[in-house]
Amino acid sequence: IHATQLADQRLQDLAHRSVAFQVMQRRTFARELHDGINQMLVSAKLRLNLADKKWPHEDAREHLHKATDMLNMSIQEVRRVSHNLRPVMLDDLGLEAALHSLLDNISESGKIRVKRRIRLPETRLPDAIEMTLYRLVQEAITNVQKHAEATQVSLNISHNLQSVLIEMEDNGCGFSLEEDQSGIGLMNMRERVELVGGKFSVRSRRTQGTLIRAEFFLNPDEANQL
Amino acid sequence: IHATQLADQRLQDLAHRSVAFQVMQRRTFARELHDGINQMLVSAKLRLNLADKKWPHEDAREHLHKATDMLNMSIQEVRRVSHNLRPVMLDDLGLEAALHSLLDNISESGKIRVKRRIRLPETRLPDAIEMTLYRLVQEAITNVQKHAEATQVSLNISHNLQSVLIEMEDNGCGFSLEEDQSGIGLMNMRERVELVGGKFSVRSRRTQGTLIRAEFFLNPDEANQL
Amino acid sequence: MNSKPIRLIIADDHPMVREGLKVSLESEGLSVVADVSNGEEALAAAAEHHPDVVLLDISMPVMNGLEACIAFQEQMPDIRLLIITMHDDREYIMKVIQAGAAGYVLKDVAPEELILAVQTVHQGGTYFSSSVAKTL
Ligand SMILES: Nc1ncnc2c1ncn2[C@@H]1O[C@H](COP(=O)(O)OP(=O)(O)OP(=O)(O)O)[C@@H](O)[C@H]1O
Ligand SMILES: Nc1ncnc2c1ncn2[C@@H]1O[C@H](COP(=O)(O)OP(=O)(O)OP(=O)(O)O)[C@@H](O)[C@H]1O
Ligand SMILES: [K+]
Ligand SMILES: [Mg+2]
Ligand SMILES: [Mg+2]
Ligand SMILES: [Mg+2]
Repeated sequence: IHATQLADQRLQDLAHRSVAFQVMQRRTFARELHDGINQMLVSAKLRLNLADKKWPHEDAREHLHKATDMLNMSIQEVRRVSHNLRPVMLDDLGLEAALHSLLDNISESGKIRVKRRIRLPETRLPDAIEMTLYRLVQEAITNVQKHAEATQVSLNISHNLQSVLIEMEDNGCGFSLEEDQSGIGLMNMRERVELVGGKFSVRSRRTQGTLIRAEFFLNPDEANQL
Repeated sequence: IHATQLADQRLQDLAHRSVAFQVMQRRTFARELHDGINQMLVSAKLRLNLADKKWPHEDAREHLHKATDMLNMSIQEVRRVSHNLRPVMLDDLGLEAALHSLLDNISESGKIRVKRRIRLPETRLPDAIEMTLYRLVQEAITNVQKHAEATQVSLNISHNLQSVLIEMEDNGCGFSLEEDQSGIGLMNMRERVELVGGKFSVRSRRTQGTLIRAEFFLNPDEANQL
Repeated sequence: MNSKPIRLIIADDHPMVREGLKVSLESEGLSVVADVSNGEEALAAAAEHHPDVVLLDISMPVMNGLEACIAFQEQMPDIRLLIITMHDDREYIMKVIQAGAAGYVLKDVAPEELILAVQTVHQGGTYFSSSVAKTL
């Protein structure tokens, strides 16, 4: 087999897995809306119908309160699903604010010191790169919180005319790339980055901390497609 | 440039466009939830708060009714968004039922006679193929209703051990593949099919009707990835 | 209560939310002199009606609530600005404070809290929803 064929096969696999992943995720979201949120709304509505029927008996007011509770839960749930689809903050305040917001979650927990140096290009990045970068940082942070036992984490984003470079480093327990293969988080990160034509690498050694590194290319030709 | 390089570039473009499309769609869904549905829920909640406050004055009942109206609208909206993400019928009743449901929409309109012959494999198709097939038929039906002025449409699905073949034909006005390039529907169909490794073709001539044809391969190796 | 009612403009792109806020505020004796669907319209309405307080949603088309705050500061610095939104994230709040708003309430607050927020900013104070203040 030629090298080009190999590359081709790998890309094809990647594309297939990405489609499968999206299909699976969309099913999850659709289910959450249909089986979760809509059921809550329907029962809230039933409560309101009851309240109307019992009016002006004091029972009616009880139903009103129950309906309000369910509405509150629904609002939280809709917010959660919407956020998982795409954080609206990305559009409202931009990538930098959205990244700060992710980092704030760690620093608020108080256990881990957060260092940040975010230098993004003036002009907004292509949509697909922004989203990939955001998800990358989000997954990396989750890993640090779940596994690293770190006291410090730093996010460093820099750029030149050709590319944007992200480095996320912690001073935690590290892991062995060969032995710790439990989840899909790291694989997901790599696939997301490669799907938008970027490069991804992890460096980690036990007791030495972990460094996640990704580079996104700003080739204007490619950027147009994204 | 070599042929393999060309194929590679085409695949890469396809993958990029697919990612961009997903990102864009997810933003739309997130916005519909956050700016549409959640705002409706919040205003319903404001009404319930008012109803509680004005209790047991007759004004309160007015607010209760307004809240119920908004809840009804929200339920419809959640259902619509959920369906656009993924029709739950696909999971609950399977692909065949979901396809029948699409076709029923045409036959109920009464203007177009629908012929159907759906022979799917016994075992369920990979998720991504099911979804692609469903969207393909959905978009083809929309085109027939929008453009074809047909009196008859037929959906034919058959399979052998290697592949599933879909043919959707109408006896309408047809169009010229060179001249009618207005929308993105046909291009979307092709891209969706090719992204899961299938083949897509359209045959149409003015006054001669239109035939949409797609073939999905069941190569077990590939199927596993989907 | 016997003084002149507080005069308000509401800017939110969602008609039902606008309506809901309007009824809530009016039921407490406040006077909503205009309700509009974006920041630009809010500026125009304020130039015409000279309200005491403007309630601004953040996410709006044409001119969003943050941009509107900045424009109000420049053009009509005496008008008090209160942001009303779905978001309780710190990043939003920081931007709102930077933009010069006097307060920040969540859209689904109880009528009492909404009134309290409006009264507080009208009297020259600042008001941040309790759930919001926590995150600062
Ligand atoms: N920052 C880190 N510090 C220490 N160990 C890590 C770090 N990131 C990843 N690991 C190790 O690598 C493994 C694989 O990480 P990965 O994100 O792929 O999976 P996971 O976090 O276990 O599960 P999930 O699928 O939910 O992400 C982890 O189980 C953990 O042992
Ligand atoms: N079944 C059909 N019968 C007749 N003409 C058709 C049929 N399907 C497609 N066409 C023609 O091909 C054109 C392109 O179709 P396509 O689905 O790509 O775009 P569209 O339907 O115009 O817009 P949209 O992006 O909403 O799908 C149509 O505008 C129409 O002229
Ligand atoms: K908002
Ligand atoms: Mg992980
Ligand atoms: Mg079409
Ligand atoms: Mg809005």
